[in-house]
Amino acid sequence: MKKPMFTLDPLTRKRIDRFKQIKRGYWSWRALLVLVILSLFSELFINSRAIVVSYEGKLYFPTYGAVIPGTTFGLDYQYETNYRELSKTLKANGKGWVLMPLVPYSAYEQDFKEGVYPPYAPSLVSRHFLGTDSIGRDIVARLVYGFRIAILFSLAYVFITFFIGTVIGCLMGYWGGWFDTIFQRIIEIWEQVPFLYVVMIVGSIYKPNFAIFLLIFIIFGWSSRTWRVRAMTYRERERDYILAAKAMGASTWRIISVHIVPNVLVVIVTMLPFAISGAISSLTALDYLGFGLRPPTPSWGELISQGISAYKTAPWILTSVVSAMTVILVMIAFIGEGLRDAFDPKKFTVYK
Amino acid sequence: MDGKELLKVEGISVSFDTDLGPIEVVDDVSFEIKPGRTLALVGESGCGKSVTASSIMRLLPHPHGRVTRGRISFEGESVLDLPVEEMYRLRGGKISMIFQEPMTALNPVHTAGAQIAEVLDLHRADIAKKAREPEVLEMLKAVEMPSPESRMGNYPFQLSGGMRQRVMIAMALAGHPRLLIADEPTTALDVTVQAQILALIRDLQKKNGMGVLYITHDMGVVAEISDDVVVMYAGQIVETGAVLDVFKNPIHPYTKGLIRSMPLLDSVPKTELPTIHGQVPSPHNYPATCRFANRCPHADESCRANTPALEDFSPGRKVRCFKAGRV
Amino acid sequence: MSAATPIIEVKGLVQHFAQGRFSGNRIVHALNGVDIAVREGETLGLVGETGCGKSTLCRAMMRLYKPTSGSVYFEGKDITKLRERDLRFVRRSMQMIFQDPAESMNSRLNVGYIIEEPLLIQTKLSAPERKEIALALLREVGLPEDSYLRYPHEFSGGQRQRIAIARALALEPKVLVCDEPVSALDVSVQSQVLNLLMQLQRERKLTMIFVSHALSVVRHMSDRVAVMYLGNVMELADSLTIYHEPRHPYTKALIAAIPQPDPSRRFDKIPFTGEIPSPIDLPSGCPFRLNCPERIERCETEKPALREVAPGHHCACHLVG
Amino acid sequence: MKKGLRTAALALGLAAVVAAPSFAQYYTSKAVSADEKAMAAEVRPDFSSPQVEDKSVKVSGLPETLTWYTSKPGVWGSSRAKQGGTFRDYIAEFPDTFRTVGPNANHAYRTFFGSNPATVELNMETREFLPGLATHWAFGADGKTVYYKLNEKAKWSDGKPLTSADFTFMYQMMRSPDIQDPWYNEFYTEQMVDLKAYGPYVISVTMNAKMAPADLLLNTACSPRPAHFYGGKIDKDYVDTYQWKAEPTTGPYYLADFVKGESLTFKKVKNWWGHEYAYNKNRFNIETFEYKVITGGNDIIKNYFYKGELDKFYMIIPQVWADEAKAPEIQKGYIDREYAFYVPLQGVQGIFLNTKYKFLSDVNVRRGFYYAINIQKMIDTVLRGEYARNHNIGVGHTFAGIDFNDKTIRKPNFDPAKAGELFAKGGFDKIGSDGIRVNAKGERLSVELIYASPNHTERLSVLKEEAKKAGLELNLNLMQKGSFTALREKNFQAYWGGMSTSVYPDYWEYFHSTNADKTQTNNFWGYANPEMDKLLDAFRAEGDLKKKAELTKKIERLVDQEALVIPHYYVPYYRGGTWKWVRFPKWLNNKFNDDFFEAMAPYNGYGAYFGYQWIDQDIRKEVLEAQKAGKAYEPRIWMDTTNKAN
Repeated sequence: MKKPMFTLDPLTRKRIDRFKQIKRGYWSWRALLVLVILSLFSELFINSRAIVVSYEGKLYFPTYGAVIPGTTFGLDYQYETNYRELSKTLKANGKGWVLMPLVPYSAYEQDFKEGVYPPYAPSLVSRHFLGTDSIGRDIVARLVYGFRIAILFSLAYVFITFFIGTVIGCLMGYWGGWFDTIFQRIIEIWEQVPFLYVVMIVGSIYKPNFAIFLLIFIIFGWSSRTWRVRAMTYRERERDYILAAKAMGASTWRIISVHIVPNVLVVIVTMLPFAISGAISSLTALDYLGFGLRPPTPSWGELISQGISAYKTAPWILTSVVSAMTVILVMIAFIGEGLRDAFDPKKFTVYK
Repeated sequence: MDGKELLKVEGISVSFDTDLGPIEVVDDVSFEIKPGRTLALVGESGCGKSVTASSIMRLLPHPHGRVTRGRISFEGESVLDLPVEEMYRLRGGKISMIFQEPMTALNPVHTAGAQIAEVLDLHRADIAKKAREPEVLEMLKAVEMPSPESRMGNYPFQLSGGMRQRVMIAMALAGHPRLLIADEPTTALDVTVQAQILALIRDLQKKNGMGVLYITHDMGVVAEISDDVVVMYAGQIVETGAVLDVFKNPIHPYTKGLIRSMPLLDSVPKTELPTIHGQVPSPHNYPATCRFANRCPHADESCRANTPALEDFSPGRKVRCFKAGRV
Repeated sequence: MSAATPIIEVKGLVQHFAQGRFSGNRIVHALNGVDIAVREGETLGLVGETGCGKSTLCRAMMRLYKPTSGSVYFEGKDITKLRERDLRFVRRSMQMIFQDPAESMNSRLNVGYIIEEPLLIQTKLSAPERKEIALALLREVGLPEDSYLRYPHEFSGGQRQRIAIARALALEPKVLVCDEPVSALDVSVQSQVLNLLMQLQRERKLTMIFVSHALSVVRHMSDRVAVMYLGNVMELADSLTIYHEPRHPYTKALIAAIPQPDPSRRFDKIPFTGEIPSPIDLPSGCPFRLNCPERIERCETEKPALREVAPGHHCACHLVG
Repeated sequence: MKKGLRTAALALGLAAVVAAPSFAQYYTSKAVSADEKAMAAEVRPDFSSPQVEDKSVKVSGLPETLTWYTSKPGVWGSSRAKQGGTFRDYIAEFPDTFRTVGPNANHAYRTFFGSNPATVELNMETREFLPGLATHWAFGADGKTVYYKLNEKAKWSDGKPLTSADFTFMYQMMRSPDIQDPWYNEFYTEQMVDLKAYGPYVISVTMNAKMAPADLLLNTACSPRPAHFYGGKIDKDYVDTYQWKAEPTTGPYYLADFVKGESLTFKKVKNWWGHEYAYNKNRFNIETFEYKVITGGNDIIKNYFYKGELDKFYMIIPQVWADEAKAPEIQKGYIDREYAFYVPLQGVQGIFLNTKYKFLSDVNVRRGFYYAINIQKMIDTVLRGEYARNHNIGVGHTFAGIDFNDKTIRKPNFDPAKAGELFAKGGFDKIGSDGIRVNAKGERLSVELIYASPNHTERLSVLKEEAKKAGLELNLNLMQKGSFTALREKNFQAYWGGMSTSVYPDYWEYFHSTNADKTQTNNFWGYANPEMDKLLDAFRAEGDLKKKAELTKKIERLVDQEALVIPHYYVPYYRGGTWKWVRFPKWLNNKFNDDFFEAMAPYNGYGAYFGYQWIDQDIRKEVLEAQKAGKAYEPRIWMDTTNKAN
C-alpha cells in the first residue's frame, strides 16, 4: 500500500467484478486466455520435433533448442532428425523410444504419401486431426500457429497503437492550441491514406516480414486511436481536479500520466477487444488476398483462400478455419461486449 | 376553484434496482395540491423529492425504478393506472414540468419558437397551424422574454440561462397545464435571475390558477414562493404544514436545522453557524428506526429503537418525531 | 486599515480568453482592469453572478493564467511574467478548494494519495513522513484515520470537501482560495464546512479568498467583500457595511434578490428585469448601466472608476460619493 | 458453415452415385457414336511444308536472277468437321480499345482485332514457312531483302481486295508518330529499313543487317493494314478516332458486334479467301464466337462452364485437373476432356542467383543449389508428376530444322549431403543450431527468393522445406508487382521466374559482361566472364544458323557450369474440358503449338495452327436432351501423346 497509485482503485475493481458477473464475456476471456497461453507453448503439442527421445540410455529434449542432426541417433543424414521416422527405427532396433507431441507435425513441413496427393482428409491414424492442406501441411498445426501469429500480431499492434494514440491524443487534448491544430490536420490527412491499400501496395511490391508488417500497420493505425483520447482529454482537462493538480504545481507529464490517462483508459479498455478482432480480421483479409505475411508463414487468411478454392474437394480446410475463426472472433466479441457492459458508466449511476 | 384536490398523492413508495439489490428511495409519501396553490417539496439531494415528482409523471427510469405502493390521483383519475396514450396527453398538457438545467432539457437543434410550437401541436388541437406563431409569440411575451420576436428564432445555445428557463416555462405553460411541476428550476440560475423567475411563476399562477409543485433544497426559495411545505428527509416526509407556520415554528429538528444553518444577511460575520452534524445517510443503509436519529441533537435511546410515524401535530401540521413539540 | 503590505496585490488586471481556436474576434472579457489587494490574514470575499469573473480573478491571482495585461504581486514580488518552473513558491503558498469536491479529485486515487500528492510534487519527504502529515490532516478536518486507504466515492459530499481541504493544507499554504466551496453541498452540511474553514483560518492564520455567488455566505465568511460584475469590481467594503450600507445599485439589487428563509420577508420588488450582458460584447461606459435603475447619461460614455467613497469603502459608480 | 455442410453432403452423395453399380450403364447416342467411330479411323496428316522453288513465277521490273520459293502443305483439317455453330467463350476484361497499336492497345485480346495473316507464316509442326498473304517469296542479293508476291485472291473482310498499297500504308503508319507507339516506330524505322511496292501484288522488305535466309523471312514477315479504311493516311487524331473502330481483316473472323464492357461477337467472313490454301481446308469451321466478360477469377468461370454457358475450360494445373475429374458433368460424360502434348518455347527460367550478392558470388555455393533445390520433389508432389523437369536454360528452340538447345545437359538430383559439401567448399562449413549452415563470418546460408505469382507459393514451400535439409534457408518473398523491377535493378538475391524467348535464343543480352554492372539490363546475374563474352560475340557475328546453334549449346553448357540458373520445369501439355459438342480431329495439336483450344484468333505472330475444332449441332441436341433426362455418357478424355517427350 506504499504506492497506492499502482493498486486497483475500487471503481476499476468494481468494474472487474461486474465483468466477472457477465458470464459469457468472462468465460470467453478465460477460455481465450488459456488458448493464448497454450498457443505460446504450441511447440509441445504440435510439432514435428519429439518431446523426449531416449536413445541408447540418454534422454534428449529436442522441442526447444538446437537442431539435432540425424547422425546423433545413428541415422545417415546430417539434417534435422525426422522424429516420426526415428520412432519407427528405434522401435525396430530397440535402441530407445520417442515421445511425439499429440500432433506430430510442424506447421511448415509437407507430409506426402506415396501415390495419393494432398489435401488429405482428416484422419486419426495419420494424426492429421483436421486433415492437411493442398501441399500436405497439417491443418491443426497451421491453425494453431496461425492463431498464435495473428493474436500476437494483433496484441502488439493494438497495444502499440493505443500507446502512441493515447500519448499523442492526450497531448493534443491537454495542450490544445497549435499543437492540437497541427496534429489534427496531420491526422486528418494521414487518415485519408487508404491504409489497407497502402499495405496491399507495399505487400505486393515488397513482402514485408513480421516486424516490418507490424511497423506499417502501426504507422497507419495509430492516428485513429487519437480521436477518442483527445476528446476525453479535452473533457477531463476542464475538470477541477486537473486544475487542482496544476495549482499544486504538477507537471504536464504528471497530470497526463497520473490523472488523465487512468481516466481515459476506460474507453480504451472497452475499445481494445474490438480493435484486436479488427486487427485479426484485417490481417486475415490481407493474407487471404495474398498481401499479408510472407508465405509459408501459417496464416488463417491463406487457409481460407486455400479452403475456398478447394471447398468441394477438401471441405475440411474451409470448415476448420472458418470454425476456428468464428469461435475466436465470437469470443473476443463476447469479451468486448462484457467489458463494455461492465465499464458502461450508466450501470453505475449513483442514485440521487 | 372549488377546493377539490388537483393532485393527491397517497402513500407512495418507490423502489430502485441497484447493483447492491433493490432499495426503497421513497417511503410512504402523501400530500395534496389544490388548484392555485403552491406546494414546496423541500429536502436535500437524495431525499426522494425528485423521484416523487417523476412518479407523478410516470417518468421513473425504466426498468430500474417503479412505484411499489400507493396511489396518485390527478383530478380524480388514478395516474398510475392510465393507459400510455392517456399519459402522453397528460404529460406536457394537463401536467407539465420544468427542470433544473434548461440547457439539457431543450433540444439543441431546434429553435426556441419551434419547441414551443411543438407543445402547441401536441396539446392544443384548438389552435390552427397558422395561429401557432402568434400564439408562440404570446407565450414568450407572457414569460417576459426580452425582445421575444427575435428570440423566437434563436437556438438554445444563443440564449442565456435565464432566457432558457423562460423558454422552458413557456413550453410548460403552452399546454395550459392544471399542474406545474417545477424541479429546482432556479438552482442553476443567478440570484437576480432567480428572483425574476420566481416572480414570474407566481404571477402566472395567479393568472391561470394552476397548482404548482415546487421542488427545491433552498429554504429561502421555499419561503419566497410556497403556500404549503413538505419537508422530506431520507425518503420520508418529516414535516408538513403551511409555509408561515413551518418557518415561524419549525417542529422537526431537521427542519429547524435546515432553516437555521444558513447564514442570514444580518448575521454577525465570522461567527460559528448552527449546524446539523453528521451526513445524510445513503439509501442503502437507511435505518429502520428514526432516520434522523443519528444526526439529531435531541435523540435518545427510544428514538434509536423505535420508528416514528407521521402524525398530526396541529391542524394542517404533520410531524414525524417522537419529541414533537417537546424540544 | 492596517499598513502592512498586502500578501497579494493585483494591479489593472485584464484577462481575455479567445473563444474558438481561430476566432480572434470572439474574445471573452473575463476581467477588465481589476485593482484589488488581499491583506495578510484576512478573508476577502468575492461575490457576483455567473460570468462576473470572480473565479477567473482568483485563478489569475494564483497565476494559473497568464494575464492579458496588468500585474500580480505575491508578497510584493511581481509574479506576472514568471515561468511555470519559477512559480513553485507560489504553488506552495497558495492552495485552492473547488466547488465540487467530486470533480476536484481523481476518483481513481485513494484519499491518502490525494492528500499526499502535493507533498509528492513539492517536497522530498519520505513515504512515512508523508503519511504522518496526511493522517494529521485527516484528523484536523474531522475525518477518521481509516479514511486514508479509502476512495473519494465512499464519502459524502461534505466529507469529500473535507478531504479537499486537507489536501489544500498539506503544503501549509499561506493563502487558501475557496471557489464556491459549499455550493455543491447538501444544505445540512454546508454550515459544517463553513465552520471548519473559519476554524482552520483562525488556527493556521490563513489568508483566505472566498468566492461565492451567495452574498449571505460570503458576507458571513469574510472580513471584506468585493462585489463583481462583468469582470469589474463594483464595490468593496467590509462585510457589515456591504449589507447595511450598500452604495452601488448592483449591490443593492443583489441583496434584494436573495431569498431569505422567512416567508414574511418576501421580495417587495424584483431587482431588475433585464439580462446581464455577455462578457463577449461589453457595453460601453458603466457595465451595469443597462440594468441600472438610476443610470444617467454619463454612465453611457464613461466607465466609473473604483473610488474610496468612505473609509475602507470603495465603489465604482458615478452617482456615489 | 452452411456452404461447407452442403459441400460435404454433396461429396457424400457423389460418392454414393459413383459406387452405385447401375451407373455403369452408359447411354450411347447415335450422333456421338457415329462421330467417335469416324474419329477412330482418322490418321494424323503430314504437316510438313518444305520450301520449294517455283520457276513459273516471274515478276517484271525485278532482277531475273531472283529465285521464287513457296511451299505446298497438304490438307490439315479433319474431314469430319462441320460448319457453323456458335462457340461461347469469355474474356477477363473488356479491351480498352479496338486499335492494335497506340496507347492501351497492348491488352490480352489484341490479336482478336489484328488477325491479319502475315506475308508468310510459320509451320508450328516443323517451324518451316507457309504461304500467308504472299504466295511466294524470294531473297535479294544483298542478304537483307525479301521479295513477296501477294496472293491476288486475298480480300479484306469488307470485300475490298488486298494490294501492295496496304503494305506500304502499313509501313507508313507504323513509322508515324501519330500512332503514339514508339516500339513500332522504332522497329519499322531502325530494324525494317525499307518496304517498297512493285505493282499491285509485289513488295520488297529490307532489314538493316545481313541475315540467314530463314532469319530474314522470320523478320520480314509482316501484316498489312487496310489503307482504304484509314483513307490512306494517319493523322494526329488517330488514337481517338479509331479507339472503338475495328479494322476490317484479311483473317477468317471479323468483329460483328459488341456491347461495351460486356461482350464481343465475331463472325466468320463470308467466302473467306483463305480457303484457297489446302491447309486451311476444314478449319475455321465455327460460324460465331461470343466472348462474354467474366470477372472474378477461375472459380466463377468454372461455374459458368458447368452451367453450360461456356464451351471450354482450361485444366492445366495438376490439382485442377484432378479435382475437376469429379465434377458430375464430366463424370456423366457431357463434358469431354482433351489433353495434348507439345513442346513449349521457353526462355531462361528457374531460380536466378545474383552473383553480386555476398556469398552467391562463389560458384561452389551456387552449384550447391543444384543439389539443395529439390525440383523433382516439387514436381512429384505439388505438380503431381505432370510437369516436366527442365535441365537447361532453354526449351523448344527449334527453327528451320535446327535444334538450338543442348539436350545432354542434366541437372543432378536432390542430395543434401552433396549440397553440404559444396556449401562447405564455399565457406559454409558449420551447421548452426537451427540447422542452417554458417560461414566463418557468421553469415547464415540464407537467401531471399522473390517471386511474382501467388499460386507458386505452394511449390516454393516444398523447396524451402527441402532446402533446410541441406542447411540452406530460403526466405520466400512474394512480390506481385515489383519483382521484375528488383530483378532488373539487380536488387535481389534469388529470383524465381523467367524470360520469354524467340524461336531460337540469343543469350547475349543475358550473359555478356557489357551489362554486368549496369542496372535495367537483362544481365540479372551481374555475370562477367571473358570466355562467355567470346562465345556471345561469336554468336552475334555468325550468319549460319547451324553454327549459331553450336555456339548456343556451348553457352548453355557454360551457364550450367556456372550455376547461374537453377532450371525448374516446363508444362509439356495443354489440356482442358469442352462440352461434348465441341469436336476435335483425332490429332489435337501440333508439335510447337500451345493452346489448341483457341479457335478464333488464328494469327498470333507465329502461325496459323488453330481452328481445327468445330461444333456438332446434332451432338449438342443429343447431349442437352440426355442431360435433361439424366442419362450419362461414358466419360471421355481425348489424348494426343504424339509430342510427348519420352
